[in-house]
Amino acid sequence: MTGLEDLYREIILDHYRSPRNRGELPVPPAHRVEGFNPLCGDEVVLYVELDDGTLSDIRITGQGCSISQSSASLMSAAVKGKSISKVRGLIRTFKAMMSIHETCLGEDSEGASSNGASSDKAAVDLEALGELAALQGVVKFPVRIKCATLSWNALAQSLDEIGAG
Amino acid sequence: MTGLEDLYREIILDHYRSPRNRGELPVPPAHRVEGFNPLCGDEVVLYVELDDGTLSDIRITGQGCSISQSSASLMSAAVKGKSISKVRGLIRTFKAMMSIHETCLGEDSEGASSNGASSDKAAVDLEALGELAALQGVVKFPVRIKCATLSWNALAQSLDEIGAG
Amino acid sequence: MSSIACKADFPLLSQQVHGRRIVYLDSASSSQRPQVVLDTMDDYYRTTHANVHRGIYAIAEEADRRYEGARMAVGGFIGAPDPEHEVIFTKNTTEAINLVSSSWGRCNLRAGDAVLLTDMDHHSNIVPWLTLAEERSLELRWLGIDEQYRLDLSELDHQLDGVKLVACTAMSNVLGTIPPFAQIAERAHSAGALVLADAAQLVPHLPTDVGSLGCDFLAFSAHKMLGPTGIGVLWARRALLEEMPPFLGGGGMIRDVRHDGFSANVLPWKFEAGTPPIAEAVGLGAAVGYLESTGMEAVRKHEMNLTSYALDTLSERFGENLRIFGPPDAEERGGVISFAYRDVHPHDMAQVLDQSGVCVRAGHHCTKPLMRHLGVSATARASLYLYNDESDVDALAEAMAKADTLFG
Amino acid sequence: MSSIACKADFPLLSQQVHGRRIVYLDSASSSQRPQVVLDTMDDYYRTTHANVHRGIYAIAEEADRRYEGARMAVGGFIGAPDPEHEVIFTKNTTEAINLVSSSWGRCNLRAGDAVLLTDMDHHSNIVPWLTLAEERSLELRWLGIDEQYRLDLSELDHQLDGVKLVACTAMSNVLGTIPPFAQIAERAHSAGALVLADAAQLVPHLPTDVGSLGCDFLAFSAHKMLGPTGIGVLWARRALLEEMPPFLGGGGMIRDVRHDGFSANVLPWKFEAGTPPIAEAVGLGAAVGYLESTGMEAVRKHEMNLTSYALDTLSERFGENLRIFGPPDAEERGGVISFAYRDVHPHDMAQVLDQSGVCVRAGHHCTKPLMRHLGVSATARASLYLYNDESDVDALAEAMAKADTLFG
Ligand SMILES: Cc1ncc(COP(=O)(O)O)c(C=O)c1O
Ligand SMILES: Cc1ncc(COP(=O)(O)O)c(C=O)c1O
Repeated sequence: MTGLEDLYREIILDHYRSPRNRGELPVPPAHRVEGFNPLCGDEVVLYVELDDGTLSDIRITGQGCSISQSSASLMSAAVKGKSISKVRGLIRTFKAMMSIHETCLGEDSEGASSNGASSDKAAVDLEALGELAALQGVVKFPVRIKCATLSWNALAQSLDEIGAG
Repeated sequence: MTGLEDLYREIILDHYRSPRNRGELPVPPAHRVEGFNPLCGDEVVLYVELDDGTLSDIRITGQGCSISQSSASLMSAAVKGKSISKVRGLIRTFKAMMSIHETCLGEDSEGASSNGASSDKAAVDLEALGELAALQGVVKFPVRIKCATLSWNALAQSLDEIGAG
Repeated sequence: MSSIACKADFPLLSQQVHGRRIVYLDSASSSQRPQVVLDTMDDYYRTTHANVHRGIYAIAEEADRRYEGARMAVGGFIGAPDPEHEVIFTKNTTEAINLVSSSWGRCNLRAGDAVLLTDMDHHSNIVPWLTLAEERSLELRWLGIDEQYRLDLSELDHQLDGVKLVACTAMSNVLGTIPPFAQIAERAHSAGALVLADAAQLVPHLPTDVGSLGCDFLAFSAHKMLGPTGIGVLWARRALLEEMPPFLGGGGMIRDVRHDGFSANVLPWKFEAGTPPIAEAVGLGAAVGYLESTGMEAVRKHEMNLTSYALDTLSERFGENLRIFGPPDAEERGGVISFAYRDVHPHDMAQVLDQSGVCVRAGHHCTKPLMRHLGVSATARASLYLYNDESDVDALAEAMAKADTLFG
Repeated sequence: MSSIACKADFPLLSQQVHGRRIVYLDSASSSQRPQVVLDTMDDYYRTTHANVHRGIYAIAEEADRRYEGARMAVGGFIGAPDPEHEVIFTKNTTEAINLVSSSWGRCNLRAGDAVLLTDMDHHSNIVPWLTLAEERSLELRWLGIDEQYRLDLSELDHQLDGVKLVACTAMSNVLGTIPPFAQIAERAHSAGALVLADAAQLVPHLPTDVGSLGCDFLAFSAHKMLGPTGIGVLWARRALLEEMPPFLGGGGMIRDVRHDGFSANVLPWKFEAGTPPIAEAVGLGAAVGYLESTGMEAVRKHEMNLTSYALDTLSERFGENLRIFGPPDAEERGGVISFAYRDVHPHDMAQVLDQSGVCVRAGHHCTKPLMRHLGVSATARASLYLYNDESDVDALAEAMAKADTLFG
């Protein structure tokens, strides 16, 4: 079972079993956006609240596999209270970590290619990712990358829709 | 070129070059029916006139290969002036001669199967066919069978439509 | 009870995955092919290939003969009374059903007419009707599912009132449920409705006879029955097909084309626009030959036995931790076993099983309304075919147990 | 100038017919396949086959990778700017054009709108528009043909007035004519029309770049370009595809399905309902690889030379007895040579040639409006590809001469 332990790290299972920031926020002021993987049915619903250049609150509902749900939970913990530009940076870094194989799996790679994620790859700053680095093992399982990036794409979409930063 | 001489007999080429009973008849009293092979574009148009149980006149127009056109011409010569029941018999006999392979080529085999043509096959009376027997060689070229039967199916249809015998 | 088909006939089954023998349990999604199917297609391309329906040279005639021969073989396999005219080659089950909704449906359904579907149908037998319902203001009704995972027919006659078409799966690709199709068809006909059987899961696994099923339309795919991808079949009663307008327009389906209109070809070509999947038809013919020489009764018996064995083995081993979505009695179901194991998400389960070389599908299986009914977003699904045996089921159980190690 | 592709690469070409070497001159109808294409498909079925898009096990991931890899290869072959989203796999050219007429056409064309077709188009690029014109009261207009067998563009700007779509062959499958597509597209765009290229004959024979062609839609088939039957391609500009509603409904093309409606998947899958032709896509990928390694410039050059040789050889030998329907200059045409010989009907000619192992097509070639324009009901057609050489043309001439013996 070499490899699987890499995927299902302790911390991932922990976030899967006890997801952080679970729930909803009143809309408005919060902004609501859905992320959906039509191939497997995984979904996340994000509620994002901005306050003066900061992502002041985030809540998540949805359902899916351990990777999609723990990634959403880990993300929520990582972005909450951060400035929009920090959040944007984090999204970029995370997607760079995941970018291997993403395009050839047919996921919408707009994000990845237009912000030059693949060229960033060498420069992925794992330390900046903190706990998120636990999801690194996913890249060895190309099919699961879309699970891990689901909530991140939704967050990027949310920021775009709000017109933030 | 063994075989081809069997297909392109003298008499066939003669009828192809100098088709008998070529032309049209006023409708009515004549009955008009079209035969069409959508696969190759061959077509015959028959004008048939009945008079007191006899096929009193027939004219043919159309275009197509030597087999479809000579078969129509030979047919016209064979049926003109004959009683409806003789004509029906001739159609049956001719189609029996041609029935080999016809079904597996996908031609509408309604006629062939419903009038039990294939069982008649052993009993095909070549003498009764007279000059028409020249078309016998066609059965060795299964694809051309539909050419040979085109005008005959049209004639059968014409008799059916008129409601003759 | 070992597999009835020699595994050695199926080259893919001797593959290794992650250093282990492959245990292929995803035939409901797509089956594997025996050597004879691959050889037949290869031979076709090497010796015979030419476009069909129009050629006057030797290999073109032979291509025609093989293509139309496949039509007859397929028709024989499903008991079609008039295979020569009634068997239409499509690209898959999905296209076959779209053909019906688009050609028959647009011609015969008016605003307010009802179509009866079921909660256990596949998207391919739902979406075409949703589209048409929207376009034509039809009413869609749904047969529910009882606690035994059977179709709930208690209100059938009532639900049939005003229905013009019943479109129903002949075997669920998730639950394995085999609805009492003949009975549904009879009651539908009495109510004046026609009946379409989505037989994508039926034809590969059970002896099929369109007469005893009582359906008016029947759709299935070659790739689920040992045949190639790229080809499916629509069978329908000839009288219906004769009345239906063409579906796609193009070469082969016409009688004449003018600047101001066209007339359609005769059956079956009226519905086969463009160059058809010729090699695929030939391959499907070989697949049908393989299944016939095994015998569909034997296939069914084998799968029933193996399904019982699997249900017993898994229940005994995993008890309360395992939930199986489907009828408990193998007589009422095919060898499709959908399950939930503890709180392990189906995708995670599939990932774990993959490490042991065990191939199962995880997801909604193109049945989102059914998932909603079951209250889950996905299931893991192991599906059996004639080449599976007890060792495959045992390997599945072994591999499932490994989830405990990982998910604690 | 011998064939640029080794004939030995093509197993069928070493067949014997009536005791003679086969001389295959019907590639415009369907081409033959090189060994590598057959091997690739065989290998796919033996090592990798599983359904795509949904699997979490090793061979399913690999199947996905190979299927999507083929999409990228095909996109690269035609210069698609965004192959990942813009290349749609269909079952053939015909379905690709029907997809456009049905999805884009129904959404964008209103009563009174005009569609401009040509008198040299194939039924597959005529019948879908006839159907839509009838349904939506569109006006169809037709570009005529001049004495040099070229499209008559003298009235083009006038004819474009009020036109929403120009649907035009990029190379005639009967005359060989290669219209000045880029010029037509430019003028069409200026007039506010979109442009569909029926590239069934272009993509196999000439370097193709959707950008320089200037088309908005492009359709072609694998079986005419060394690939398998059962698969074709629609390319379209992404912005158009994004706006278009789905074509067929079913598995794979949805995002969500509920009792009261569905939402569509993203590109390209929105247009790929049901299990796609997976092995066929993989085979097409290999065909593209073979063509690329030969080089499409080289293919074009070879065919131009061989076409000149054929036109010269035949005209010299048969003089007045032979009528060739198509432009005299090989620069303006592909290697499709339609002809009439004396008063020998084309079917009879094909039959005579077959006895010498020479395979040509005879008939209307799915171009009845063109046949009417030419004043014939059929032509005999010899068509060349990269595996043909002078000896094939010589064999054709020899065999044609035998008609004299039979038809006196
Ligand atoms: C110019 C042209 N368009 C369309 C087609 C139709 O292609 P298919 O039969 O593969 O759909 C053909 C081939 O027959 C063709 O030559
Ligand atoms: C019950 C059922 N219907 C329809 C389909 C669709 O078949 P295809 O994808 O071959 O069109 C499937 C298979 O996925 C199925 O299981």
